[in-house]
Amino acid sequence: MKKLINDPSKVVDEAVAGIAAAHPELRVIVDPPYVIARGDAPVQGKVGLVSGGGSGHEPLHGGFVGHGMLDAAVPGAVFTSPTPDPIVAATKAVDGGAGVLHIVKNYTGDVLNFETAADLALAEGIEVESVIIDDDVAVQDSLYTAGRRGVAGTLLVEKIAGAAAERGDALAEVAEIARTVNANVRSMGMALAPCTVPHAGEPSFDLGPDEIEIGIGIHGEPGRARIAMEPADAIVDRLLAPILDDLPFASGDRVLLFVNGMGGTPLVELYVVFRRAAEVLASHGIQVARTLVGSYVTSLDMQGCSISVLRLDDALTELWDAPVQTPALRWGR
Amino acid sequence: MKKLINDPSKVVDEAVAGIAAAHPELRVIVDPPYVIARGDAPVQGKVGLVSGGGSGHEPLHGGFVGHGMLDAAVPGAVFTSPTPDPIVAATKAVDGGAGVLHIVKNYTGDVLNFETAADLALAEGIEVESVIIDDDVAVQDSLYTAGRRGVAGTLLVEKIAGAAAERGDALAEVAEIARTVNANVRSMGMALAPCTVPHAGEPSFDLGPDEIEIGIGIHGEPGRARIAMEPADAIVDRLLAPILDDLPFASGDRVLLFVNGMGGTPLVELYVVFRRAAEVLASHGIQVARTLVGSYVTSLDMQGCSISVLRLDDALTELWDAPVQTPALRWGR
Amino acid sequence: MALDADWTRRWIELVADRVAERKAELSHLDRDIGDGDHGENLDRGFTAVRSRLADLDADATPGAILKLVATTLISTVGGASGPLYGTAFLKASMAAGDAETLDDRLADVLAAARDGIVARGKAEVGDKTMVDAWTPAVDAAAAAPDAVAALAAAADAAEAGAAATEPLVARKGRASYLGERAMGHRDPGSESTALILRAAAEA
Amino acid sequence: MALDADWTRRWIELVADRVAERKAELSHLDRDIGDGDHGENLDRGFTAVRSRLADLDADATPGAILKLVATTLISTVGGASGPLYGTAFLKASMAAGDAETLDDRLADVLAAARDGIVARGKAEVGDKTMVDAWTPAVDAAAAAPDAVAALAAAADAAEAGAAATEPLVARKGRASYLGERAMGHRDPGSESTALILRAAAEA
Ligand SMILES: Nc1ncnc2c1ncn2[C@@H]1O[C@H](COP(=O)(O)OP(=O)(O)O)[C@@H](O)[C@H]1O
Ligand SMILES: Nc1ncnc2c1ncn2[C@@H]1O[C@H](COP(=O)(O)OP(=O)(O)O)[C@@H](O)[C@H]1O
Ligand SMILES: [Mg+2]
Ligand SMILES: [Mg+2]
Ligand SMILES: [Mg+2]
Ligand SMILES: [Mg+2]
Repeated sequence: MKKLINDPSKVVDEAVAGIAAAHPELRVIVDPPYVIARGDAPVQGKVGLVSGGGSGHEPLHGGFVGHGMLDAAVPGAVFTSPTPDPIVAATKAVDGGAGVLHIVKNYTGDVLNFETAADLALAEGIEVESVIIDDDVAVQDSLYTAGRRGVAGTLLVEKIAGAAAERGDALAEVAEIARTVNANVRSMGMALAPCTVPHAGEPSFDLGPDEIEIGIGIHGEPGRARIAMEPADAIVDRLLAPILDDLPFASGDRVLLFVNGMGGTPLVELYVVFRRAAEVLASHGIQVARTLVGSYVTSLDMQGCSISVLRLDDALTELWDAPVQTPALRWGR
Repeated sequence: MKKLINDPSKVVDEAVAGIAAAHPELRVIVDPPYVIARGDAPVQGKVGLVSGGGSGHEPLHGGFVGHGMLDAAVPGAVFTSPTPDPIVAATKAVDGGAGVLHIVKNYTGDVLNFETAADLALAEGIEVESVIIDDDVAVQDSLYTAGRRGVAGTLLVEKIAGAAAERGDALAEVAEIARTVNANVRSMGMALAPCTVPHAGEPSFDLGPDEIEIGIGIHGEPGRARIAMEPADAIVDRLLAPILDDLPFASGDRVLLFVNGMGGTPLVELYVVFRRAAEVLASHGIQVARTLVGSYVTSLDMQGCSISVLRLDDALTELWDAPVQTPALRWGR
Repeated sequence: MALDADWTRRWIELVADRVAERKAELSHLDRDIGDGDHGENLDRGFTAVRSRLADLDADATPGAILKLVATTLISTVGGASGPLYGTAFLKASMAAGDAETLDDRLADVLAAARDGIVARGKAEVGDKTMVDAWTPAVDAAAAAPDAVAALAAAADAAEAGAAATEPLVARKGRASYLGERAMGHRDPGSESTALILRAAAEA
Repeated sequence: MALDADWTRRWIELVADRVAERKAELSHLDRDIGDGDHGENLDRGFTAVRSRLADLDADATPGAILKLVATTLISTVGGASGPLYGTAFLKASMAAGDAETLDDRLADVLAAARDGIVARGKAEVGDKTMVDAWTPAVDAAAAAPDAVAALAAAADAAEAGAAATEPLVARKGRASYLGERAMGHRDPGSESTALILRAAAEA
């Protein structure tokens, strides 16, 4: 295992310290357990947005803290949901009197820890709503599983709900918008090579030199099928088919197309993927109205990508376009 | 070699098509040879900025085309300087009557091809100035070499000179500012693992499982020394020492600290690196006034990082802070 | 042997020792069908438990000790197992009340722990989770003639329950994402449950 | 044998064939001390040359053919070798003028090519570049009794010159970044120069 780290058990501590040093506009609690908050939190009268989860997905969530997006992010240990304490601390820190929305990726650990935190925050008089994100179509039959996972679509929920909160929507409205985004986004990912969790020191699964893994999550979990290596176009087709079938997306839809890198894949490859994905959507009569390409919801050094498609309407488009000012996503100010 | 590509010889073509699809605000010539230009080029009365070089460094340079930065980028084949024709085409496309600045990384091929292009553009009546970027301290003795290489500092030159052009500075002034940035920035990089050029199909150099390469360039060239794997902090110290010695940077200096990923390294590791780099600068009495962390000047899928330090004054700081609106760097609008 | 406060401390310390020893093995099970952190997670939690136990009043009851374990796990483990084991120890501490020993209520304490896990995680036996170790253990303890026998029977049943998760397809937790690919692998949480209950029998 | 237009075409087509055959080898040399693309670069260029040659007027002079090679290489190769070989062929075409054959001026044509490379790249013999193959070739051609002998002598000298780059430290091009680590490796551009001149001798 070759990584730019020191002690494998200190990766999160040192990365959080690096985030604090690189982004002085944020207010980072650099002693564990960590909270990364907006410098101006709490914003009086505004609904606060808190998300969090295991570390290793950077820039998610800390890189999305700022004007127009999250008010605070709570990074847990690598791939391990944070405990309730820092979630409660973050909730209190961002409560400006209008209540707080928890954006939770659908993993048993995240759901349980945020649940406890919401109970504790409520006990302290803070109104909390929770939205569970489950955009990953790789997990097929949700009746017999822990349900679909929350993956790259989370970013889209955070951006759009964040814009709604920034314009002054009430807690119930912001939660409703977040749920609308979740209901309209579908994602699927794949890996060319697994990631290596620092303290594990070995790859999270084994892949042969000519094998790829389809339907991976963002925690180094193996995916839904292991197949022989294919050209990028075939991979894109394989990822898009279940995405388009599932919602289903239809001819005439306007969508946001998001091609996401898993952490170890360079941008040039993501553009190759984007090209094909846009082509396939066009061939279905689906109009790509907004785009995002980059490594935003990662899985340490995993090589691979995910594709997310969000069906837009005018209201969602306007919120997507609204100003955002965070370390990893920024426009309009 | 596992990559998200189709035909190895079509990577640049397909990536450029992907850039065009993902960034409709740019005007991309999607038939070879490629030019990626601002949608509103030429901006009348504004100095045009053109850069370019081999592909494989994405988002450099195409990702830095837009308001406040480049007017056009010319992507060559992977790691191969573009030929003069598209450089001339780009120069013509962005000339708004105030002349055009060529920003050229110091590699023999880039320098020669841009030289020819400048001659041809001049012959067509366009005033051209060229600035050669050579910020890489890994190449020690410039008298007996092709001179220092242009690496990640190029981004800083493009941003700051771009802001000067946007505020209306004349060609000579923009060129002077670009040279000032180049004179005040120093960079050095390292690799944990080499990159694989698609059409080569094998790594650009061989590294043992416990070896790292110090002083690499951005073209998969081997570096200045091969050493045993070290913790991130020791690597940072090793990269920063020659950077600080060279200018030299001194106590009291205000600087921009830029930690750059080589393409295959996740952000979480870059933050670990940033933390240490900021710590070392502080211990030298150097004030980190501006920061940048991310994979901006890459070398395909190479794993590793580079560190750049730019000495700031008020004028450069103001230009750095000025609005920029490009696919990869965006703030203030 | 009385299942008093001393025993409770010995039990928890033995769990901490064994989790530290078997950390890599537990994470390895989790790597096969989860995300590879189960051993790390529990070790982080029980290391914290061990250090806080030292600060606890010397006259703390078994219930107070179990409550400390619960709150420490909840605030240090994270992941799925943190809230689940945290709830288990919390409900166990409530069932323990302020009794000096657990001898007369061991089966109830174990049942409360299991019920807490089920209430939070909604898993049934056969879903390939820690419940597959807890439920047979609770049943075996309830059928045993006394507390000491109950501990041994619970440990045996938990181990058998853990082994029995191997052929299953998972319906809860991360392993559920794998469908049939989870078959042939033991659930890590059921294995750590067996570890905890075996430590109870040996404390 | 006359070094007429037919010969010039045969020469350039033979270069195109050999570059295609030896593409991987040239890139491999470049991988050791450069960036691994020299074979690709030249192959891209000479593939374009081959297709444009077909469109050239049947009565084109050697000079016109060389000029087509020059402009094609300049506009398709990129990198360092594109402008350098492009300039070499451009200067060679100028030295060829509109003569029907190069028999009476071969040494001048080769010298013009070499001078063009030196003017653009500023390398001296011993800097471990293509100049280390060109300069001995030019000298050998100048000393030869006739054009056919000059071609053979130039090819031999270029090959020897290429081989002689192996022990050197580079002072130009990418290999110069490596310092002493470039020692023991042959300069790829000197090898492609030897290829080009050997093809001239065999065309
Ligand atoms: N819904 C559930 N009910 C009961 N136990 C569960 C449930 N989900 C997961 N588990 C248990 O948690 C274990 C995984 O714990 P751990 O690896 O620490 O957390 P995470 O899955 O968040 O990484 C599984 O092996 C399983 O026994
Ligand atoms: N300044 C120079 N003068 C003469 N030849 C040079 C010079 N710089 C580089 N070369 C030649 O160019 C060759 C490399 O060409 P190529 O690999 O195609 O370009 P690049 O270095 O841009 O990748 C070197 O092997 C060397 O012979
Ligand atoms: Mg986990
Ligand atoms: Mg090259
Ligand atoms: Mg786990
Ligand atoms: Mg080369």
